[in-house]
Amino acid sequence: MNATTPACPIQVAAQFDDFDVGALTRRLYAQAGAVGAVATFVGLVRTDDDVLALTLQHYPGLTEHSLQQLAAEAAARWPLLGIEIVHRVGRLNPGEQIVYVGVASGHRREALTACSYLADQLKTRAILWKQEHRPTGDTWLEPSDADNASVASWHQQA
Amino acid sequence: MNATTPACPIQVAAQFDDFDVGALTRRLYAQAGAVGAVATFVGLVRTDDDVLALTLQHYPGLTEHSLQQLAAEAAARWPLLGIEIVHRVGRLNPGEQIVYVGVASGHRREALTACSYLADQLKTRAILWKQEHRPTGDTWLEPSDADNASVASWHQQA
Amino acid sequence: MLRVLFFGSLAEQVGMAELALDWQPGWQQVQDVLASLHRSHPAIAQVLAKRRGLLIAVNQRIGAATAAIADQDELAFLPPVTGG
Amino acid sequence: MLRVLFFGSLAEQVGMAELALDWQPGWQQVQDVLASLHRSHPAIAQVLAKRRGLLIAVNQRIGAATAAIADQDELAFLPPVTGG
Repeated sequence: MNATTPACPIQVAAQFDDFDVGALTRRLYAQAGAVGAVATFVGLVRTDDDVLALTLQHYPGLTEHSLQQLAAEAAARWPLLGIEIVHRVGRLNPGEQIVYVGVASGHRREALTACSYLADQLKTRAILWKQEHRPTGDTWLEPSDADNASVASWHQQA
Repeated sequence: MNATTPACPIQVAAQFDDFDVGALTRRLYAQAGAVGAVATFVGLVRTDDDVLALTLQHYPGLTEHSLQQLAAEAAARWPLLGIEIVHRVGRLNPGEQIVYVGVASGHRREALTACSYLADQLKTRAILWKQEHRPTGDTWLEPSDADNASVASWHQQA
Repeated sequence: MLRVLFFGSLAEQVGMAELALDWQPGWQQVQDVLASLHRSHPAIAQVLAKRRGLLIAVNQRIGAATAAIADQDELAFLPPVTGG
Repeated sequence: MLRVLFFGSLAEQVGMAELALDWQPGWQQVQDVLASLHRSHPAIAQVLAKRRGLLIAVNQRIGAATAAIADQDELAFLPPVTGG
């Protein structure tokens, strides 16, 4: 960091506890006067096809490392002023928050693009395993073809 | 609205008071189980080129109507489950929140895209006038060429 | 009576944010009011004629110079907008 | 001792989330451990050989089958991940 390259603080967490979107978002305002845009994404549990709940399994240490790596990629690609990623683990019911991505930047385009990038990358590159619980049984999920295509599209844009 | 077309509630406001990003975002979770993604955008006042403050002027009635119209366009274009736009008016100091855009959808792509759309459209189509206060005097702003190009790009994608 | 409003930089250019005009029986469209302004308020009319990209609103709805106008209406002139 | 971890659907397929293996002096790389598993735990080795897209991690860092491994390390097998 020097006078011409503002810092991009990165904070990531994998946690059982719920998170406070307001507090996480306001933390991204810290570089007041430099931050002109904050884009956020929250994923929530849907009840598609009678899903009763999800269970997210993580690998403590490696999961956080994977989140940190995705954030570092975004910070290297766009001029950002802060990134927060919080991913919940454990059993989550419909309507519950799963993941928070927040990105601060000087301008809206970079914040919105980096936020989309991270939401896409999390689907296929966050070290997490997701199980759906339904009345008919439990199923482990894998990234969909669409998820893989979304991640591939960011390489084409590089 | 019928069984196969979930409602997309739209709420817009132009107000002098500050807003609570957490409360606005959580309001978008209302259709629990259907909402899988909420994307938000917050604009904040920067100190570019020694800006001391901004003043946003609105035209009560028409300003809200313009915000409502942009939200309705987004709801017609993507399968959304909720839109909130809050635009502040009056004098705002560096670091202060200017605008909130929040979009709920079943899936991340639609929420993120619609949120970007609205952030872009607000720059050139929200009925508001923005004045910068600097040590050297006051200047009324107009949309930049880049802002106009961003809005034009959404027509090409249509 | 017709209430005429000017916003943003336009208010500074015309030197006022608001103007009350006595209603003229011949007025049917916004352009009729503009024609009258050239006689009654030539300085304002000149500014309006020069500014590029002005929008017109009648009773808080965007319209054209051919929009209908009636006594007690609110007519507004809007310079280029920018929000966000 | 080598701690071996299995995650997600893989843990169900191998019937356990964790396995402790006595350290073998000949082990140098992950693939040496895999070769031993074919003799000591053939059912697990067969599952690992069949699963497509498994990732390997040594001490919580992704590596290849040729990654170095040492006594007291943690070796993990990861099926395809999905977050968000």
